[in-house]
Amino acid sequence: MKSAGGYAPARIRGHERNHGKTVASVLFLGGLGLMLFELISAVPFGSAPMQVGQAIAGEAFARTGADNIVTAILLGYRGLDTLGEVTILFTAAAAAGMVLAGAGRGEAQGQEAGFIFRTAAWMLFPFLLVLGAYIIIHGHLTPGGGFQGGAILAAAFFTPLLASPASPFNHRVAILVEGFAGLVFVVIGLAGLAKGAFLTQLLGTGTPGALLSAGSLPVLYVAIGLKVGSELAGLMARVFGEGSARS
Amino acid sequence: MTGTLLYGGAIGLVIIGLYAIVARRHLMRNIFGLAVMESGVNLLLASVGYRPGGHAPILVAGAAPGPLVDPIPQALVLTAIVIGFGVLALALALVVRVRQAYGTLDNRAVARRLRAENGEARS
Amino acid sequence: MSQSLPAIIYPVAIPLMGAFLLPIGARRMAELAGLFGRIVVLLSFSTSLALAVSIWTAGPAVSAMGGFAAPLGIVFYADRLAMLFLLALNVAVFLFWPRGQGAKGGPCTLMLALLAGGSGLILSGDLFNIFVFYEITAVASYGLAASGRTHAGFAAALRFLILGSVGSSLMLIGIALIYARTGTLNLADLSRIAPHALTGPVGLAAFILLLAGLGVKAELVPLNTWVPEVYGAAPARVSALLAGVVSKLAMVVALRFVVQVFPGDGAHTVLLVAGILGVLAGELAAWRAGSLMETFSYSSIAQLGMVALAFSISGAAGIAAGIALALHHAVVKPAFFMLAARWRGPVGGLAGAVKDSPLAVWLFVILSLSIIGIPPFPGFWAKFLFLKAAFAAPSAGVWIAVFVMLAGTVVEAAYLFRAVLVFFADGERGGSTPRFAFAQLAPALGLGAVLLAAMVFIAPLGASISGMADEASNAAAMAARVLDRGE
Amino acid sequence: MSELDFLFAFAAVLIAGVMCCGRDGRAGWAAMAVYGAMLVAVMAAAGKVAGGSIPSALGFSVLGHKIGWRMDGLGWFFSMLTAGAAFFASWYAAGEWGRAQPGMKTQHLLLALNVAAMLLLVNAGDLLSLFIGWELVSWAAFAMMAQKGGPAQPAAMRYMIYALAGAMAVLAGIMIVHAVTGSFAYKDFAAAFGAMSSGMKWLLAGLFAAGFGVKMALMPFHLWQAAAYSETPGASSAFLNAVSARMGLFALILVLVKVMGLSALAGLHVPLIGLSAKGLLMWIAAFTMVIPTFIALMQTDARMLLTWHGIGQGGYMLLGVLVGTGLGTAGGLLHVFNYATYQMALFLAVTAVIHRTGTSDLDRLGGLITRMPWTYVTLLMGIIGLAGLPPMNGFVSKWMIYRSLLDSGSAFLLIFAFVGTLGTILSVYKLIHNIFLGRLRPQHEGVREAPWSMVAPMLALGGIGFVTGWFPGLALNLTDIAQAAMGAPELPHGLGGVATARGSLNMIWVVSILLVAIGFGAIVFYFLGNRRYEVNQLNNYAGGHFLSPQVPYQFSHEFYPGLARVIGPWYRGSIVRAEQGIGTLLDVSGDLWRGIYHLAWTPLYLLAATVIALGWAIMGGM
Repeated sequence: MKSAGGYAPARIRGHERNHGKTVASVLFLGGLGLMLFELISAVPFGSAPMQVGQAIAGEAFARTGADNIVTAILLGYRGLDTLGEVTILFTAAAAAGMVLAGAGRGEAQGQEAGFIFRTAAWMLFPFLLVLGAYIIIHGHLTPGGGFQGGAILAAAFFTPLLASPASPFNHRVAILVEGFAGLVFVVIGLAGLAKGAFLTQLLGTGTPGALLSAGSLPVLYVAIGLKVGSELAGLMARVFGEGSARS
Repeated sequence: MTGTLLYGGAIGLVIIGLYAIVARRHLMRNIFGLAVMESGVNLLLASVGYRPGGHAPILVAGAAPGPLVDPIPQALVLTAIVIGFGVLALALALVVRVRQAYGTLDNRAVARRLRAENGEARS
Repeated sequence: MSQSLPAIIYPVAIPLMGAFLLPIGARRMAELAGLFGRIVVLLSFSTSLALAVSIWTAGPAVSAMGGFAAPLGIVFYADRLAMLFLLALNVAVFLFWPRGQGAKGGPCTLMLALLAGGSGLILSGDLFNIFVFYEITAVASYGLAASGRTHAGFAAALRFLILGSVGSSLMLIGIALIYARTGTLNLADLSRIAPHALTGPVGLAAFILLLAGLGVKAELVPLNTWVPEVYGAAPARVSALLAGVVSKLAMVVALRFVVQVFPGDGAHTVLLVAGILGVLAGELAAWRAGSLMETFSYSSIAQLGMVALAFSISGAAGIAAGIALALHHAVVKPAFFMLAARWRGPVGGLAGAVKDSPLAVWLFVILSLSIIGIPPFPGFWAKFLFLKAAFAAPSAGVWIAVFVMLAGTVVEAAYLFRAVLVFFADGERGGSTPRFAFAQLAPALGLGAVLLAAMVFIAPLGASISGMADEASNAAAMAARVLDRGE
Repeated sequence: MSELDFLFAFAAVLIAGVMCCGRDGRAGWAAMAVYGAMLVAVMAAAGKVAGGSIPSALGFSVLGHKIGWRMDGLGWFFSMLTAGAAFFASWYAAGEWGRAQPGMKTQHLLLALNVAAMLLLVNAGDLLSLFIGWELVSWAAFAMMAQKGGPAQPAAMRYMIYALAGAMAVLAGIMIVHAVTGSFAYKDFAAAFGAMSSGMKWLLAGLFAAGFGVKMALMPFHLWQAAAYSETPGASSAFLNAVSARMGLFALILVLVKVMGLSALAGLHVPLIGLSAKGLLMWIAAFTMVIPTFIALMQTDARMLLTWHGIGQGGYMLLGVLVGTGLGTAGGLLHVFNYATYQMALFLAVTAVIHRTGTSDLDRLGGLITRMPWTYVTLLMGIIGLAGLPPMNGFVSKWMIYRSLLDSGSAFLLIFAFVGTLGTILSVYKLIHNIFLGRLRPQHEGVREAPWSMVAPMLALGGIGFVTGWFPGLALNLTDIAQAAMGAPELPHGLGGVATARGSLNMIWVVSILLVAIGFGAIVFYFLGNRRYEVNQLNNYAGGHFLSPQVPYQFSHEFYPGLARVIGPWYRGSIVRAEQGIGTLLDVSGDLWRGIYHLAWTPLYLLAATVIALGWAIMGGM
């Protein structure tokens, strides 16, 4: 009926509605909403006990040397969570790559964008790159960090792809970067074993507020930034059209 | 008041997202619902960390400017957002494939075709 | 009191590094990727084994990540129970390592990610960290479910993903609730705070929300609608792995929650009801299933229902029974899946299979006898432990559970031996059923050998399981090990 | 090594031997020799078990429980029956019959496995080893039944479902006992039983009676047995008929009579009816005697007819044991022994007929008396025993059971027993008439007598039945040992029978007088008034009409049409419908659950379950 890559407008066959299901859903959802609200209201807004949070806020700077306590938590206290989320992103990218391999290219993506977009995309590229790098490097000092910066890096690479889908996206480089960045994270963590435990701070805390402070946290953030950037870019390039990698 | 609004909004987002997942048959809408629901959950998580009069948990020159909000939920939310993004990307990749395979994204039709292919015909 | 063992991170770190490295080489040398992955798994297994030996001799180990002590940072807590399932996961990943298909090492990468995620899940002692590792495991499972790259595989994986993500979101709401009430995420810390902070409906509701997430993986009714779809569509090795071990990991995490954070009756009742429904639903649906694959999908729902029933009995006896049931199922069900993968299609078409593949049929018989629970086989002793624990703490719910389980056993025997009799029926068309290549049968035979070995060594096995359960049921001691370390 | 260890060792050696060289033509003789050796070993142990019990070295400790085996008088009695039945079955199968069978190695192996399992069961030293033996016996029998394939499979399947349901009841009972007493030992159970609440007593008695009753096909659970046993190949079927169903009786005796005690059961009252648990069980036994016997009457297949009788005879045994007096217990146990001899003889005879004619359909046989005389003699001896008439041993045991019922004042039960015997006599006449009497079928004209390898064990069994009918004391010596182990009152007896204060039976006189009378009759018939002349069985004519071979002049089908109309409604009884109902319920609920998994709205279930659970948590917690 349709070719393998056919993207005819998606329509649900048969417009009959299952009213019973809708009614049941609405009733259950209403119930769930009320109950969740009831449950969460048991802790009045702003009055949650802040035991661990308070303790961390008190000692985080002294222990890690990071001005941004959220960063201290993300890379220090809960560094393993961060490694985990990077892994999830990596796993999702690997899975999406596997799923989409050989999917062929949709005709919808084949069209070039307008001149303005194409030009702007290439002009934006260096600025986005620099911005991303800045945000990553200052993650331990200011709001921001590896994820935010990585997303901007990815945008830098992805915007040109949106503008002209025919332009090549080098998945090999992306994979290389994400692989080694992940490796660096784990290796830094394992190096921490020498000083006691996984992900123990390696370098000294340094001068407060200086760019080169907070021990190994900035290094981790650079790894995360590179990894997230390459993963996001690779993922989006894949979802957008696997075909471009082969052409 | 702010609290009620925030909590109510967060839960409202969860409910809206769930509605799109539960009551709608279009798989793409289900995935949008997932995204909405996740934002709701993240909002809820972030609001839990609020402290009256608290500042952002960033020290200026190594000292706190006053009471801070709980930094942990913020870190958690950051993690949860990225996790949600990864899952969403995988879902979209699968949607592309399902659409190619079956020519439809009607959940019911997909489920029917799926069972037929699994050989789960009524014995 | 407890040893500090920073090396406990290796079972997570090694497969993780492998996963990161594998795609780099896989593009060029697709054949080597599989070999590399296996080496990584072996490495991870041997490290886990060494760690397990140390934990067996020196007692549970604790490691605070980054040197941030317990309530503040993330803690890994490894006792014998955790090491047991860690080893099981490693062995299962090695046994069911993907073969043949896969785009450029994709399934291999996902397998390593699953191993890393599952190991973290079982070792972690922090609520949110458990969520993160749970999600790694989940995303890897979604990907693996689609790794057959069939139409049905994609569709099943997508439906699985939607269901699983809804569950995960609810779980996250549960975590938010707990954090809002207690201000901590550490399980050991929670076990001290929970008795006064997580009382009443909020505590129970939080547990229900957590279970709504975990239950998707743990195949609890009614969160398990993905089971027949995914197991039918995914490669058999993936089904074997998911049903055999990954579902148990979620169950063990649920057990940790019950023991450490929600020791009240409410949580036990929730598990009990879920277990009763699981056994009912699984056995009855399997009775009417059309193919072996479908039968075993439903049967695994029933088996996990039994594990939930066992865990719903408070105290060490119930936990011991649950561990035994879970372990037994982890050996038997993957072997069943490997057999069913070759014997696809309606059962009636397998008449005379005993002539074509006698070894497989006899293995099927032995596995069936064990899973039904016929005395000399280990399955009997697992059910025996369950009944012993159940009758030691009788209540109306437990009586119902026992009745449902015993009746379910009869139904289970009926549908399994319905198939066995078909195998032994004289098919008028001899040689019409699929034969097994040795490589296809090898993992199943290996598991069969493990089962028979367990039968021989049932006494020491039972003793060590009960020791494990004693250790895992004592929340106060666990909390003390994690928190009062005098560092 | 004790005698019991020798028995286990023999069984193990046999299994190994059959596995490695069971295909050999001489395997049957070798197996027979081993069973014979087992029988000798059992007999040699008689003196030891009479006063105590024999321990076994076999045993292990698992999950904190010690499991062991030990032979007491009761186990000894049933071990002897098992070894004996296996001896005759393998003797029968060793010769021509076995060579004609496909897959004889499997049959040898399954027989050996069954014997081993039964030995493990009847010599179990505690409740846990009892259950292990119980399951082994069930599954070994299942394999034996299913082995033939074809129509045997659904029958075996049905048996398996019943047996496993029963086993689960037993398991539940055992685990409850363990929860109460903290051990699996019989003596702890016996000690604790008296102090239990009456609800608990009822529960345990019900679970054990139902679970063990399944195996001996007690009344509501009787549907499986006939079809399953009669589809099993001949020699194995004879073995199953003779001893396998008796394992249920053994376990009932062990747990209900020996451990719980009849007096405790008699003290359990059913509200409103005024019946005790013991009385209830006796009435179940009574109905098991009568209804299956009349169902047997309706059968048109010789094997089905005999197996339905087997169910009915089980009722007599249980009834006798439940009376509880020395006479009743001895009668019940003696009936177990006697039944094993004549039922096996009957089954082997029918198998011989099948071997020669290819059928056991009573509507397709007839007139074989001239072709297979020795088989006829065996069958005649067998049915006399089954009907409970002198001079065969079945008379002795039934007399003792009647007598004990009379002594204990159970008049209604006695009437039931008589009615059952009446049905037996009617149906065994049908059996012998439709096979051996009447007109020979043309297609059976060339039929020869079965070979001696088959006839000899048949006649030997018939001979044992005759000898123990003439000198019942021989068999009563055996039941004495079991009776002592049960703790039942002793029964004084001599070689010729029993002598109690309220009446005695001396079979030596009875049989001798009967033989003399028969001798006189023979003299009169053959020498004084012999007016008979011989005609060819096919050369008949009646009422002036010459009949073609295609139209039989003598009809053997619809043998008891009038009775059949009366019995019909029982045959299609409510129990069959109940069984179908459960099956349908299972199917429907299975489809329902499967249907739930087949709907597309999967997340809605998650939502609904979460909302319901949360609602419960909030409502319950407030």
